[in-house]
Amino acid sequence: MVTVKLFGIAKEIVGGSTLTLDSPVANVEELLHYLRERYPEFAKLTSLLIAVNDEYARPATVIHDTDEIAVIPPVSGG
Amino acid sequence: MVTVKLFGIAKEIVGGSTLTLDSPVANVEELLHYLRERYPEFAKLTSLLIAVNDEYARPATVIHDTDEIAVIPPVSGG
Amino acid sequence: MAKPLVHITAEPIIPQEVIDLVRADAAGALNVFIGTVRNSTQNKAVVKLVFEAYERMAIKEMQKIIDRARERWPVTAMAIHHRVGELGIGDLPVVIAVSTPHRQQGFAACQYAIDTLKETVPIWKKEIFADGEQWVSAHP
Amino acid sequence: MAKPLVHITAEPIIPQEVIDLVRADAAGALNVFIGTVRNSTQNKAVVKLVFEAYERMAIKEMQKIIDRARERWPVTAMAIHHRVGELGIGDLPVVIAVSTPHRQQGFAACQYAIDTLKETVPIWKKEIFADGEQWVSAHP
Repeated sequence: MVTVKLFGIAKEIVGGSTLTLDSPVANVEELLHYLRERYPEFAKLTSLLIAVNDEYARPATVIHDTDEIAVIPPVSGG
Repeated sequence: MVTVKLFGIAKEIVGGSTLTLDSPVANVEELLHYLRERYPEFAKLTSLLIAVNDEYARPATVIHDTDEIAVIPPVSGG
Repeated sequence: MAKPLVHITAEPIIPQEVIDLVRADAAGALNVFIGTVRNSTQNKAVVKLVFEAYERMAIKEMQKIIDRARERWPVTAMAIHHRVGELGIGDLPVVIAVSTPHRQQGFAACQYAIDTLKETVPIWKKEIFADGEQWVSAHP
Repeated sequence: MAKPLVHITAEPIIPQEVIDLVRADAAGALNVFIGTVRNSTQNKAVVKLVFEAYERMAIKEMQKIIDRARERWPVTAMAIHHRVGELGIGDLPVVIAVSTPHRQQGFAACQYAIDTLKETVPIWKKEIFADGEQWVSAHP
């Protein structure tokens, strides 16, 4: 199963700094769908992106169990 | 007689840091004329301005013996 | 020991140290942007800020900013330091320093760096008020 | 003792000191421009620079830059320090620091300040080469 890292408001929405999915996701689009379905608060954010192995990923990017996956809510550094 | 302060290349053109004029000048325009006539090198500069009492002066600005007069060749600070 | 050009730290950032990292004999200009924690936002008093980073990815994205700035301007050197953790009023979340042969290039590269950092680098800021808190930019 | 906001000095300028003069709780951005002595100009190796100022007038013109910047942007504080005398490669002729509520204002005010300084402030720079010297901008 895939485990995703959570940051910022994503951590608060889920209630933890990592989340292990309870059903498989094939790609980034499915992961976003999974997150928005289980945690409706994600749908209210200005944006929601997924990083795969430290790089911003497209919806079609395939997710493997060994990838490092992170949920990237709207950034606000600086 | 009026004494003018000289800076930068103006100091080198005249050969001193102040110059006491040997004939009266009524205004800035006359002073510039005086300088360009006695020291033709002034005519070759990119610009030549006169400050009267620490302020850039126009050609018509009247010069009094008590004024502090300075010759301002092209500035290049920074 | 000199700090790296790209750095995320929980310690206070000292602008002079970041400046010294990019000084170079071939440069005629050195531009610096320093973010500072304001005492208010949208007319609301700020108590403190909390910054959180996805550090490994943030470092990569900060390095990309330097690489892209180099493609666009003749950057002699650029450093980007970002702080994480709790910051009080007047503290410095970010310091960017860039040296270039001429100043126009430096202004452009420095502005590009901070504008892009705020768009792409995975760092998050939470504003703490007397009566609540919010993750900046999270909601429309 | 803190130095004045507008300052001409024969001593080395320390950027951190100028930065600290403009830090303010109401500011969210701090922009700094540092002029540095390049090792070459127009492909000619520079040995050193000599700066000379009409100090009293230069101070007045530098203060005017701050006053005019304040009319155009919401400047929280601005400091302009300029060095005079002999400077070697890597030395800092000028440091300008400005704090503003937001960063765009700071970039604009800082650029305005250095651009205007180079046009209006009575300070002169002579470049010393191995085989000669010249007053910068003196001749077309």
